[in-house]
Amino acid sequence: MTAEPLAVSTPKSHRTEALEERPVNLDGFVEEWPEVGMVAMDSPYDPAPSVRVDGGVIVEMDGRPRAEFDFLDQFIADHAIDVSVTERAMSLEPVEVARMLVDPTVTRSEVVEVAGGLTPAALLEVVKTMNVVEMMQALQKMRARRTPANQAHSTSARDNPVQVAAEAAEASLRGFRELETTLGVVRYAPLVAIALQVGALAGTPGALTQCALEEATELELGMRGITAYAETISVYGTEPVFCDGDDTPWSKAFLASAYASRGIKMRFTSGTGSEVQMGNAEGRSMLYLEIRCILVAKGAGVQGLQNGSISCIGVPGAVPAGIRAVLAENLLASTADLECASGNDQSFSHSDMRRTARLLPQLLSGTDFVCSGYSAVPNYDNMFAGSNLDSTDYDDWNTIQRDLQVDGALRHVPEEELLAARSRAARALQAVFAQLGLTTITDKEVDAATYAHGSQDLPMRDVLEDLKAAQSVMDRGITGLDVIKALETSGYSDMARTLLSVLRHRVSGDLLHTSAILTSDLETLSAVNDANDYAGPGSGYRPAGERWREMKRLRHVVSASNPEEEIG
Amino acid sequence: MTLLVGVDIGNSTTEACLAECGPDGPRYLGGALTSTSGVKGTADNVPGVVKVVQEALSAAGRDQHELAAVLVNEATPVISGLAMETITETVITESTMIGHNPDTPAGAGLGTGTTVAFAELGACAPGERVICVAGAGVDFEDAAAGIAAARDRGVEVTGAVVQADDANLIVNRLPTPIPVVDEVTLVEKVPLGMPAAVEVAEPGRTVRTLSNSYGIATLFDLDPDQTRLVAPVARALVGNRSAVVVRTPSGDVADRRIPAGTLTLIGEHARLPVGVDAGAEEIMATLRRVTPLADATGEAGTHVGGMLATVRDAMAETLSDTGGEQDAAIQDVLAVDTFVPQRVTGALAGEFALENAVALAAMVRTSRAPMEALAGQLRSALDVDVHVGGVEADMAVLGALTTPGTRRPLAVLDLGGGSTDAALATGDGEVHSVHLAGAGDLVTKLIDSELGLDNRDVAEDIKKNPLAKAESFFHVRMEDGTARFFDEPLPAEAFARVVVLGEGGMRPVPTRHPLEKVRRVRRSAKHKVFVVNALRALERVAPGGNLREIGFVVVLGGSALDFEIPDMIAEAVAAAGVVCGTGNVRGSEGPRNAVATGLVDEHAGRTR
Amino acid sequence: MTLPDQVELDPRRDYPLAAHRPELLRTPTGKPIDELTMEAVLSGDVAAEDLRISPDTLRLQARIAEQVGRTQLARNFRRAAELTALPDDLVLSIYNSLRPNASTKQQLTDIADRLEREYSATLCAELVREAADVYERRDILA
Amino acid sequence: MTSTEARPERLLDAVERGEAAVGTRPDEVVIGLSPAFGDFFTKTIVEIPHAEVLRELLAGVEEQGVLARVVRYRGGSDLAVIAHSAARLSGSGIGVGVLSRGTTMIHQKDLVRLSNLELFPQAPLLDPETFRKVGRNAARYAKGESPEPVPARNDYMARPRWQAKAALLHIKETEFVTPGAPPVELDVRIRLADAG
Repeated sequence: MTAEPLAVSTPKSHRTEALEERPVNLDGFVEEWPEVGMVAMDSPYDPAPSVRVDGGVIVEMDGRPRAEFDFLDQFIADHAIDVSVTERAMSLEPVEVARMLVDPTVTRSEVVEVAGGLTPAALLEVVKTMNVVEMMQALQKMRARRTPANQAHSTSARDNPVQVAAEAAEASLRGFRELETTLGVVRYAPLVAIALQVGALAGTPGALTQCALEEATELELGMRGITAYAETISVYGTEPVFCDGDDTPWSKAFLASAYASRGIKMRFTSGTGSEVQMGNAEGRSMLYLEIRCILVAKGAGVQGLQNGSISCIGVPGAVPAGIRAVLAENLLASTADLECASGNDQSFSHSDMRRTARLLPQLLSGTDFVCSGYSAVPNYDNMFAGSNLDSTDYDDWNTIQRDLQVDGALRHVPEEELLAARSRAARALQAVFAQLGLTTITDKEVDAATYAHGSQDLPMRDVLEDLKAAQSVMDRGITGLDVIKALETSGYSDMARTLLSVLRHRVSGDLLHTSAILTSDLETLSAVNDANDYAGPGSGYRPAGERWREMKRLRHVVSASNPEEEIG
Repeated sequence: MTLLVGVDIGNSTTEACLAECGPDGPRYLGGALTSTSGVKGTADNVPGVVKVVQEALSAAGRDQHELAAVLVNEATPVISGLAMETITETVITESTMIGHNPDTPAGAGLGTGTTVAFAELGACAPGERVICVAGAGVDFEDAAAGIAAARDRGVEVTGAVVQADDANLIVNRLPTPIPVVDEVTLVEKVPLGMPAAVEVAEPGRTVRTLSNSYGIATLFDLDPDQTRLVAPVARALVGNRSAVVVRTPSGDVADRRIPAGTLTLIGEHARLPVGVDAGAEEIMATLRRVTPLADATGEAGTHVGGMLATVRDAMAETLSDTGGEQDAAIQDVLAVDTFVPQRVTGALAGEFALENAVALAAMVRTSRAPMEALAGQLRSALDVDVHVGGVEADMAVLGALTTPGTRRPLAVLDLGGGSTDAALATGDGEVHSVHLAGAGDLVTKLIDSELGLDNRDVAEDIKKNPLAKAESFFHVRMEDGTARFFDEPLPAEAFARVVVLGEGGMRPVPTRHPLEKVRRVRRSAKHKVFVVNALRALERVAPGGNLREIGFVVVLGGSALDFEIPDMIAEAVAAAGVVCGTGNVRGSEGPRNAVATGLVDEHAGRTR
Repeated sequence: MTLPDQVELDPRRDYPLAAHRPELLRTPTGKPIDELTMEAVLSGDVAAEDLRISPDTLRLQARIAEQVGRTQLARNFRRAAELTALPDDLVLSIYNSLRPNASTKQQLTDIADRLEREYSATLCAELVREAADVYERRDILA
Repeated sequence: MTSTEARPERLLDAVERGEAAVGTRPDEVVIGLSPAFGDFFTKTIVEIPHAEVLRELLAGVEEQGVLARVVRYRGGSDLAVIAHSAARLSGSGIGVGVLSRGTTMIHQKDLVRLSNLELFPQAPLLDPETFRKVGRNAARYAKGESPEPVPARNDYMARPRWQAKAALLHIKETEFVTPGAPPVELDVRIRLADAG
């Protein structure tokens, strides 16, 4: 903080006045302050890369001898870095590794192997040599799964299960392969989690669901087969902040094994800016600390990571090159061979132009989940505190996909199909609640949920009765099996079969592999059987055939054969 | 030996009683309980019944194929509804008075003078007696300085009315205190240039002059006719710690009755209208005049009319599923007087008055239930014989008689959520039964509205649990005055609050009402519904309406588990020499499982 | 049944196992995965315990992960295989013990011993012992 | 934050009076200021002068007929620590902690530090009226009443606007921490700027 702050003056010209009115000026921007870590990725205080191996053990890393390792250093040195390649990998110049990342003729697995030997400081040096276009070029190769996908937030400001069911149906029909919910009133969780699951079944089959809660309840809903995966397992880049979060790399690694032991897919969460936000960045840049998080995730053996600043996006968003750093963290998660759910999931800017610019790197490169939470409801209903995109942005998204022929994993769906799915979801939930002896859902509510845009369009629920029912779900030990039976007995056989199939995948463990999703045919698609094979122009994933035909559809497209009409 | 299970499908719970029947009568093996799925008496009940049967079997370690038959009661659907109409409103005209009782008025005493805006104080002449009125945006330091300066000039500022919560802040900064009433949100509506009085009492005391009609008459020099007119103002200020009265040409405080529509009660011989605003007593008296009730309708466009129509429609819909003849007449109503906190019309400080209201419960019960459809589906779901039989009331009596220490004549009182049912078994085995509107749900509604909670979850919590006040992090004062200590600190959100002590632990009640008030409202709501209905029900089944003819009253149903309702009822009927208590079915089940037990008992008796 | 380490596995041919090698997959109760049918669910022959993963399956998946070069993921699957034997509340309580400033060194050592002795969970025990050492050095023991 | 517009400028004079002692009066609330409050920093994240913040907190307490003492916490910049320390110095056991950027918390001495009675985490949404209500509620807790918690407000667009500035303010405040230094008693005078 050297510069004198400029005196704030009232606008003088009409031009200035017009510019002052622009929404971008409602966003906050701050000067860099590298001494305390308020800097995106280019700090004189980040350590210089180094490594020394003795007897198969890393005894020095990034200038620190083993005796002085903090717990992240030690976990990374002992669990994340491949000791057999580290000295060779560290002998490469950062720019050489960067070139390997960009060069389509170097295969993804070659890069993964070399990167597996790099220390956090070395990985930072590599991405520091890259501009955003180079990073995007690298990301389209390094993404683990060949086919990109997308994740939705399906929440309700009133925790209304009927709304959540209808929204889940629409979201899965529009193409989301993972649906995430959370609550305003936590006690509502069991009902809303069931609603999310049932609703997802009424759209395109195979969308996996999760309910973000504190660890014990989240794990319990998962173990009961009411939810299918988990994500809100946070890790941090400095020891004091990790401890403030009441965890260590070892406790999180144990939790990762706990989820896998129940056959449940899981990924960690981290992001740039959290440490400086908590005032404990130890004078390191945001990206350096995030790289430590990525390597902790890798060392813990978890299959994936949600990163891209996430809930701290206002911090990198306010400093120079912050959004470049956010792209770099997504790239490095992919380079660490992890599934990457790449942010774009929190309210980011007042400016639509800036919202889009922040999105494009992930959308154009393609990631395992372009948004780790596209709000499938209007942002006022978003219980994750708002997302970068919401349900009013669908048509823009679909148009950008079509303009650039880039697959953002969503599609335009004619209204009749959406309404049919929403209605069926609400009806099925009505039947499941009745079968399980939970609260009543009226026909009026089914109707309202079908046509609603948000929770304000739905009648109020009897919260007391709902909360009692939610408690009874827990007390009576209701599981996914009970939901299957309820669906089957009420005549929703196809949905019952889909859910059984989803739960059966838990026995096979196929979904535990990196970047696993279920296709609409309920086949597992992961980085094992759908490994990214990008090798330059003409290779890798490109939307074509039926998928490209689907992407060409929009709400309004003038018919070529009869320009007085629009094609459906 | 045959293995039987009796199943009672109730409005909210489904209960099972498993027994082995041999030549020596039934041997009870256990029971189970679950929530009823769907509206009682419809095919939607099947999942609940299947569940409860399986649970009872597995608890007793028996297998489904051993089961000889399932006995189901004749479960007639009951649908009930609740509505509330506010029937009075308080209207203040010409901003005559302010009686909102702010938490912290300041400067005890009485001041009189002409109302003058704070900005005009400088223009007042020495010797003038004035009441200063300070609006929004006047800072407390400026207000104090302005008043002090005017007094220095000899202007007699004797009191003040201010918009912000600033009374103490102003008085603390004056050389000599004057009474100040604060938090008057609409202070700009106080008429200026009018004679007025401001009174503030010492903490813990209430105003004496402005709550007394003759006090006001003395201050404003009123004649007897004028005094008569201000009497409602004085009455409205009783009990307040602070008050303001402004004398305006035709200022008034009126207590108006709001037309709330008409309720038409249709008996077998008579059809009597009664205005809802006549109050509960009049409604119930009219009901007695038409008894037995055949139906009731309410005026369209009123809450009561809407509620009665909804109840009837819901029943019609339930019955239409079965193709049965539609038979949806209102069978009973219960009217209860209650209070609802309402904003006073014309008030300057957002005053609330406790307005009179009438709460009405109504119920429909049909004699024809789609039981055959239910039995058919049950048969295929469980693959076992299903017998529908036994009038619910008869079965309840049989079950209640397994309570140790009872004999005929015996009455059961089943206190449910939507209805209160009673049945009497006379010495000769005959059973009379009656079903009345109003039960647990109405109590919840009364608590909710009288405390202004607008949260049924909290109201239900208050209904079910004793109260306490968390006086520190390590102890609470229970509602009976005893202290209870804790080793672990209480949760932060409980600190300094009235809490309920429920099964799930301690939960704070989000209200500013003191514990005593909450308790009083809770007990009076229970009294108005359950004690009144218990007496009404027992009188209806008792021979000649004489309670003394009933020997024993056994209280059953969910509300029988309440911590105080059974005692309240016992106390009410004790005068008639009736033994009354909570049932203990089969000596072990408490007030639960009576009908299920009765079903088994009756079946065993018939086969023997 | 053959041990998971003896089965021939080729990720390209055999993954996903549910589609290509269902005969290898059994529930923890020993049912073949193909028996998890709707009919079985409706007749009550499938319980919640049947919808869990077995230790053998986790070890098969660990081998697939190893063959595609994901050593850490494989190791996680092998630790998970050990944890399948632990009841849910014990899993959660060990997790809580591993939080910072939550346990003494002795408590962590006892947990590791118990994991090894009662559940033959040697990999998990190793993780807990390692944590105990690091926590001591970094001063985050209770 | 329109409410600040018409206010005359006020200045905060705070004179240190030695190490703060535990109070004995049951009718007091202690207000704990962060290390740089009214010192290096003069206003909150939304530019409400610290003199106004403290004046409103004190007025809220005084209006309830309760006494207030003001201390400066020097040993840390963590809000929970500051508020809890104030509560432990308070004769009533009730304390208020306030950070330079405006984030505020009501605490009680017997609570664990990480808990609180009321927390106002979104500094950009705290206006003078809210500070008055915080003071009022703290005083009511001290009197053993059951105040309704001051309604929490939320705005999801606060993140893009304020998140980074809040982090900067926090870090800067932390630079003024004197590790291990005990809290000191403050004599506080708030006066109009033009009154000298």
